Amino acid sequence: MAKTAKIDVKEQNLLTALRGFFKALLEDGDMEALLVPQHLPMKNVVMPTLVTDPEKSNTADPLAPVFPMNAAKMVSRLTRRPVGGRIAVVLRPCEIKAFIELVKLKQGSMDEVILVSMDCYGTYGNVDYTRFAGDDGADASLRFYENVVSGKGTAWEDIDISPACKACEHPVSESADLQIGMLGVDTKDHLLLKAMTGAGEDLLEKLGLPEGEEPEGRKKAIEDLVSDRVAYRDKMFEETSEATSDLNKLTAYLGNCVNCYNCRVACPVCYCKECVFVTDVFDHEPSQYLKWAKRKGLIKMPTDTVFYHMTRLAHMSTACIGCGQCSNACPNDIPVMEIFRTIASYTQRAFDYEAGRSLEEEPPLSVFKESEYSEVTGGKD
Amino acid sequence: MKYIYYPGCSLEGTALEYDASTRAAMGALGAELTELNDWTCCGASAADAISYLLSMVLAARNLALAEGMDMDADIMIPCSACYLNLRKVEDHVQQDGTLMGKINEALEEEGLAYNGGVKVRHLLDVMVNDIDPEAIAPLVKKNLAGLGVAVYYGCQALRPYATYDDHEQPRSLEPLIKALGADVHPWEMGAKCCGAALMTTKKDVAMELTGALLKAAQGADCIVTVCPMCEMNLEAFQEPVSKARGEDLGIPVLYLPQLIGLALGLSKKELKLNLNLALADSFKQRLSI
Amino acid sequence: MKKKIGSTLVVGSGISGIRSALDMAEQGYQVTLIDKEPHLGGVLTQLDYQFPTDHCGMCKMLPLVERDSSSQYCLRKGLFHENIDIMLSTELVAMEGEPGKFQVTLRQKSSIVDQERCIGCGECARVCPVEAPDPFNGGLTDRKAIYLPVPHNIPNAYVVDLDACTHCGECEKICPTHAIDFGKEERKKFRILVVDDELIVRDSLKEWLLDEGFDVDMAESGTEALEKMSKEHFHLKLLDIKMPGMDGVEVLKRAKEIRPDLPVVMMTAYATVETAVEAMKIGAHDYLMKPFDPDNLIPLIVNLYHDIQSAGVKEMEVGSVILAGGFDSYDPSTGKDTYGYGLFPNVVTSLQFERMVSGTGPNQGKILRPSDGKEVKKIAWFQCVGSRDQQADADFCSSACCMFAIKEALLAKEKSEGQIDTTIFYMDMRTFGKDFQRYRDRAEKESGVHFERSRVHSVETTGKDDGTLRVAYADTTGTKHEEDFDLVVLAAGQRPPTGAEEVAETCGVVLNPWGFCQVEGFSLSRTSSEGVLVGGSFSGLRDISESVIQASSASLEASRLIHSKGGGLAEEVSPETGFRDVSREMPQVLAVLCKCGGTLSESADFDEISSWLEAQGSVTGVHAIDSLCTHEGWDELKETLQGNSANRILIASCMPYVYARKLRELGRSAELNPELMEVVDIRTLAFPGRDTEKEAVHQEVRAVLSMGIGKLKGMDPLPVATSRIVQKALVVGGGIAGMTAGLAIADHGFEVTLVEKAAELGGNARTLHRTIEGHSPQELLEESISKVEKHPLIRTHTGAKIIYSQGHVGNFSTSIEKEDGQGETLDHGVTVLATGGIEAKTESYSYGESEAILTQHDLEEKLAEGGVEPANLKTVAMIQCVDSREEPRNYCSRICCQSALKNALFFKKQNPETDIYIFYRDMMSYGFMETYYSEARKAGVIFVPYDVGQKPEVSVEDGRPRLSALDPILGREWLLEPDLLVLSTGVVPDAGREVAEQFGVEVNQDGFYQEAESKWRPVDFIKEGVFMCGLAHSPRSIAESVAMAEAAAQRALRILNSDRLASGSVVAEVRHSLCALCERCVAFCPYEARHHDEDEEMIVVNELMCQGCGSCAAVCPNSASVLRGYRDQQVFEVIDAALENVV
Amino acid sequence: MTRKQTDLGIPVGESDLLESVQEKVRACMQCGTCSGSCANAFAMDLTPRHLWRLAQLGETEEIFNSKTFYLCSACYYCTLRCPRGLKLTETMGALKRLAADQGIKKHKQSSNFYDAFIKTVERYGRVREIEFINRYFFSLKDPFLPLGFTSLGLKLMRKGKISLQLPILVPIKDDKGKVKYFEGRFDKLFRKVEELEARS
Repeated sequence: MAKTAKIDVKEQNLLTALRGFFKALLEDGDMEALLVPQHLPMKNVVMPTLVTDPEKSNTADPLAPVFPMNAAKMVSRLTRRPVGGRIAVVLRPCEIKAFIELVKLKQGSMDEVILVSMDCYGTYGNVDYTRFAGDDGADASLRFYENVVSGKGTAWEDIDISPACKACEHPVSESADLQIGMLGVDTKDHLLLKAMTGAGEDLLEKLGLPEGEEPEGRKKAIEDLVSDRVAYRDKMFEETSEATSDLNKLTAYLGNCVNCYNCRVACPVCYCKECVFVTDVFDHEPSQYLKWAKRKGLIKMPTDTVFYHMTRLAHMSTACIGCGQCSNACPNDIPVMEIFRTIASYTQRAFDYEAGRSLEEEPPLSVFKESEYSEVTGGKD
Repeated sequence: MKYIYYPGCSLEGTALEYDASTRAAMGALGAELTELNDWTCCGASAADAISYLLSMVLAARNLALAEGMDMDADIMIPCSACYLNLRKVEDHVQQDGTLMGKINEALEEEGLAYNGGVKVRHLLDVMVNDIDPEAIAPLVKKNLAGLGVAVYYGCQALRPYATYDDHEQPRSLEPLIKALGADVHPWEMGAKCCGAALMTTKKDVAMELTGALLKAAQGADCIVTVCPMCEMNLEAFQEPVSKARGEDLGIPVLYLPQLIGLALGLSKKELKLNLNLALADSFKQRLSI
Repeated sequence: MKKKIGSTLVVGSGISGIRSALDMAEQGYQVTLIDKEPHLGGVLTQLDYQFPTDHCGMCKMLPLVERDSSSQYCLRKGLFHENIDIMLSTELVAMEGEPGKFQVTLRQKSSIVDQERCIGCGECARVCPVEAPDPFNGGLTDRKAIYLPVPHNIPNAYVVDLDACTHCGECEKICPTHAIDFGKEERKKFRILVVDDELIVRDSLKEWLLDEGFDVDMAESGTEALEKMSKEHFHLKLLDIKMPGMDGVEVLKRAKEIRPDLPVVMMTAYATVETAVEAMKIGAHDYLMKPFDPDNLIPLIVNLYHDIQSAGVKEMEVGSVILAGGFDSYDPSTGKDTYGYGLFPNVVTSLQFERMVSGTGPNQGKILRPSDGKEVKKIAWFQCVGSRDQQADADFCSSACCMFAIKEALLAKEKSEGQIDTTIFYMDMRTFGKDFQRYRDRAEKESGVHFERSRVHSVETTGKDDGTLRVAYADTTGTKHEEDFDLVVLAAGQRPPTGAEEVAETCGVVLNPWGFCQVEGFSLSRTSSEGVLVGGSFSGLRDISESVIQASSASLEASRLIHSKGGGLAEEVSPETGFRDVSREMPQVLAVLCKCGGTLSESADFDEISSWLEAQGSVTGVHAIDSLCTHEGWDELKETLQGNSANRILIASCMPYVYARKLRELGRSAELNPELMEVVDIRTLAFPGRDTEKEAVHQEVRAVLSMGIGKLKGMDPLPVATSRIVQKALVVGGGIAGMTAGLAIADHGFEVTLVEKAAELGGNARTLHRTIEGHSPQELLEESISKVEKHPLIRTHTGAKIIYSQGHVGNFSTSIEKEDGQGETLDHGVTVLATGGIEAKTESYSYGESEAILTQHDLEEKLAEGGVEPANLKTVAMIQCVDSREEPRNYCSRICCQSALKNALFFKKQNPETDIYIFYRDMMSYGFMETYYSEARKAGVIFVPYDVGQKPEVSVEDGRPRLSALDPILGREWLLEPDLLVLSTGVVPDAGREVAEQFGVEVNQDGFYQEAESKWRPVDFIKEGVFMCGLAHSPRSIAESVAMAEAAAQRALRILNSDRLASGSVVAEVRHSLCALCERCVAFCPYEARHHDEDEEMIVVNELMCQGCGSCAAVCPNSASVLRGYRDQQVFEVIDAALENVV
Repeated sequence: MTRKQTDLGIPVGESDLLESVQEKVRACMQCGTCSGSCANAFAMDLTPRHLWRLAQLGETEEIFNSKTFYLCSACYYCTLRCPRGLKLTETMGALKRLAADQGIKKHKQSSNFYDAFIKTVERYGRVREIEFINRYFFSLKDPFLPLGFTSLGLKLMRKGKISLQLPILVPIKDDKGKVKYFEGRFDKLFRKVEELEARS
């Protein structure tokens, strides 16, 4: 049975309570640093910050319905080699999943991090969020939360949370060391703090917070939210499969692609130092373009756009955790997340694998035997 | 072709027609048979059940007699049990170095000696290998076209001493039957035991085996055999077997030389067809006998 | 590279022949590999699937180091190795000289078809009017008299079956490349002398022979014949035996004096056959039987003519001879054929069944009834057909059939998706090999193969003439059953190979009573004739892994002999070929087109193709040659290359595989790296008669040409990497296996360190006092220990242990702690692990509760000490498979049945009055061991089978064991109070797991060492440079351990033999700047050729171990891992070229 | 020591009797080919394999309690098929001889049949069916048994296949040429064989 505590909210607002908790992590929790999203003073955006001074966490806002980037990449940078102290990182469930994938790919390490997760109600796209937040980001975050809790939903004016979030069946992380729970919790009174691992329990001990317990309604609340999202997700799979069911449709689907590679840069699990698409491999001879054009009379420029997405799917679909940063980053509004998650649902199911679920699960390609999938391999090794 | 002919007791009794037809058919095929002088019983299955040496001596006595005839001819035997017993002497003498001495010590009483110098052949062997079906075909006067013949070898013509055919899947009779223009009835029973040896002592057991054979022969026009015990067994017990099984299992049974004789145009008298017990009238009409 | 002076002849090219040949060749010897068949591969060419993987895997025998000296494609298709000369349709006909220096004479039959010219188009077979059963498909299908011996060979040339051929000449006429030559023109020059006193014989022979185009002369007497012979030249003499005056035999004797090489064929009537046979012994070539019928005689003489005229005779000197003639299968239609084989079409042999499931088989792998092509629903396998049957002259077990049957039953299940019902009828299921028992259990429990312990007596039809077979049998309880099957598969047993006696006589080796090669003492490869070794099934049928082991043991002995005769030390430095450095030049491709002797002209226009080629960017020259496969053509190419500035060569001809060896030669003469040459096949595309428009043909030809150009352009060969080798070996374990391996290596001149943990050398053999064959392990032990101790190159550490080992092939470093506690670090290039096994301990059957309850090992010791007095024993009981062949120790220990038989026979011999009972599950008296089982039965030992679910029960009362067990035949209980109860507890590995960890190698679930591949690489670990042998691999007899130790030494020697080893030209490399160190490639590499060097922070490739498979390149997402010669750009270009012409 | 199950109550020590039989089947490995092959196995109380097993173990009483060997009709299938090459048909014959020798009551019907047959041979050299059948039925002392064969006998007699002619015996005369008694044709030979057999 996991240990639970509570973060008192009474009399204060949610953000203040959370900020107090973060400060305590640094002060009482023996953390060397804290990675947490904060409103930056110069512009009203929320970015991950690495905080060592407890006083400098006062604009932290993990409630803001936005994540301009998947912070797993930042955690990877912090942990690729020993950093020399423990860091608490406050992440969304999808960020935790991405980080788990990166650790499996030897791009990071769990050794010196404490993963702190927040229940996630979804996020707006980067541009939408700026509009939504207006001048006071913190206030906007509370407004967003209020709307959700009150049943008004996540939509605001013509804005709504991103399709990736609508299709996300993991609003609560099961892999964090510490889970901050809001779903089904009386957040006017307190937030739930649940230690999911031994390291989490140790930390909880040190913080000396009042004991709490998981409210009865939490499970149901999570289930209800997940079931809505699964329904959305399955519809999305169906529509996307249909929209990309042959090569012509697929070409049309990806027709806007300009090879900016933003999606790849935004993708938390695309871990290559340098993508094959920017190496000499695709450095075609000028005469080659002409040859191709001659063969068909016309070719679309730039070339290799469909090929690019297919390659990325081949390399990464088994590791896709569905955060939607690819779509978020696309300048031409290609539904990249939709196709990625749709394909990933097939590839991951084929290997009975779920990206980001657990460190124990080896990535499919490391355990794949040539005798498997005899319909493809002939069944022999 | 000359042979020393050993008929054996059955051919003097229950198988008179086998004796007659053998002599007639072989004659018609140009083989010369000289009956073994003063032949005696081979010992049948009885001698072996009483005394091993006796079984050897009784059979060897006949071989010694044949050697005495000094004819440079093989001894030819139509009866499968006699064939087995005489052939066994040949075989055992080769395997057991002391046996010849013992046999001769006993035969001395009769003033005879056996030297292992005569070859024992079954009538079937002679028909197939010396006379050759191909040589019979041109001699056929009455074509037996359409006659379905169940060929029945029985055990002891084949086992353990058939050097001329397969022990398990015998085929040697087939070219003979075909040479006569008749058809071979497809069945699996040609080499199976008919139970004759048990008919007197374990009748119920024998009836089972006989019944199975007769049943499998249904569809054929007749059974042709080369063993007097089998022939007798198959024809004599058709009634009780039919009764026990509740179905009519009657079928004519002929000896091989009888069928050959018929085809060669020999008379039914020469072949003593009147002695067969199960020749139905329809069968006789068909072959106009 | 170091080349040993010395050569070996390997007779027989089945797996064991190939293994021996490769062993010797890899070590640097020159090998001549011959086979009497027109194809390579022996029986393996017919078998597509091997237990336990249920596929082939033969290619895994190909060299892993120095691999570029050998072909690297499917070994069932073909093989070439720089050091191996392959001669097919060839027999060894004479051998003289002494070990180390034999003169051998080889005779190669003509195949009528010029193998170099034949392009395998099949026109000849299309027009051939003769159909003959195809032995490749076990006679289930027909082929023509001119045929492909194996459908998948490379190169695949036709051959003529002269026995079936009617010499009609149709094929000769139609052959587009004029590869077929029946020599009719040549016949005019072939002079035949007919010697007969009868005019009519002379005249008719003359007339017939003249009609056939021969030149004929006659002589009416021996005297005349001899006179003619001394004056004129003849090629063949037909000689009558019975002539007045000088008879034929006398003439023959004198003729042999005048013209010893003139082939003489005797003519004889029936009465003088024996004389003719005598004449053969004096040197007659053959004999013909009178009276003559021209229809039979003429083909005979024509065949003789081909035999004499076109057979190539080759004489050569070799240091040793390895006999690997394999085995023949028992023909179930011979003898008493109770199963109707040959009579019922649905009764087939296991080999025929294997063909039935093969994709190249009669129904492309569909299992259909031969009688009517209906789907098969029920199959029965009958074991021991022609084996374990004294009436078939076979008091032996054929060893491999049980596993073969299980494999086939599983194949039937797999092919039919479980729909086919399978039953195996057996007496003892002999699953005595490593992992066999679990395979059997899986077949039974998971796949539903039914096992019935019963020997079926005969097969019949149902009497309905529908092809269905009726099988009747009595089960163990005596109940009779009748069951119908669609197919009956007979496990036809082993017989010695045809010609075994002749080979044995030629080589002076002794055969065993069944006609197999007799092996000596504790060796499985030494024959009675020094210098002549035996490999594989010629000394008794073996499964693949045993054959491979024994073949390597034979090559080790062959090599040791050559070495001991002084043939092994000399070093021949192969001339370093300096290739032109073209790395800085722009690609300049010279395209060479072969016109295939004009055959292709009607379907393709070479001028048009040439001008298209000239227009291609990188092509700087185009050269057309009439026939590249002829010497003239090849010389023309060489000449063209002289002084040509082209730095890439594209050859457009046929059959690219054939060119590998030629290209290397061309590379040397043109000083151009052969990696920069590419052969593409345009002949298949442009061959006439494909019903394709010329333009379409051109399009396809252009596609393959541009693919070739694309590939060549991107080629950037680097100098081949070499690694330095520490030419020393470490052997861990000082038992028989370890000592044998150590001696074998040291005898080749390399330093060996032998580490044994016990205080004395000897291991298990110390406690063994006699083998079932009557050999003395103690003598072997003493001999081995004394040799080891005296050997100047062997250092022995007893009472020592391994502390730590690191490194990789060629460069290992291992620390040991010696008896005195001192540490020492050893550098070595190879490691042999021979850590042995021990008898398993048991608590079953009240062991330990009574002094009368012993293990087989205890008994052995007691007998040696005189602790047991056989004369006093009234009753002895033995229980087999104690704690074995069931989980968790679900394997057969292989030697316990032998021990039980040995001890039972010993007791019976000492005291025939002793009642001996052996309780067993399956008696594992495989191979010729069966004889001892028969002997034990005859001696009156009572064998009682028991089921694993109903084991004997043992209790102890007043210190005496009481045993009760069910006798399944009698259906009642045994109650015994034996004076001795002996338990066969089997073998467990001694130190396996621990040592394995230290050396970074794997063990299996039972703790035995895990070989790289159970069949094809039985003594290798996955980790290259580490080898295993002896009981640590799996339970085995002393002789089997010795063979395995020799095999391990052989594998080690091929590494130690050179001070440097070259990697292949196709190896992987890492572009570190791109590498994100995700280590996927490390996990994925099947050869453990990669590791993450944490200090350098990079992925490192061991080029010696890398086999260039490309798995790493495939798994790497951003091409940080690449394969030389297969770079992405290059591959893309080739793909583009291939797609270029897709409309 | 109880090497056999006690409740069977088999006398130990009579195994000498079986020695010649044991010798023939010792190498048997109980594969069951014989039992499967035997046409008469259905009527046997013990299968041939079972019988050989008992012989290996020297279970004399059990063997002779069985009628299996008398059911052998000498079709020789087992002999030809036995993978150990054992002469099984001969072994059945050997058991018949032993049973006759021992005069085992249970097997009277069979042994008497053979005995009657052989007596006829001894007397006349050839077999006269009528005499030996009479002897046989007489020896069985079962007046009803022959009835089973009556109709056949009559049939055969009608066909002249059973001759009623009296056999010829060899008259043995005294010194004066008077017939003393009629000797069997082969009395001397049979006595000699008996003597020879007793010797070995």
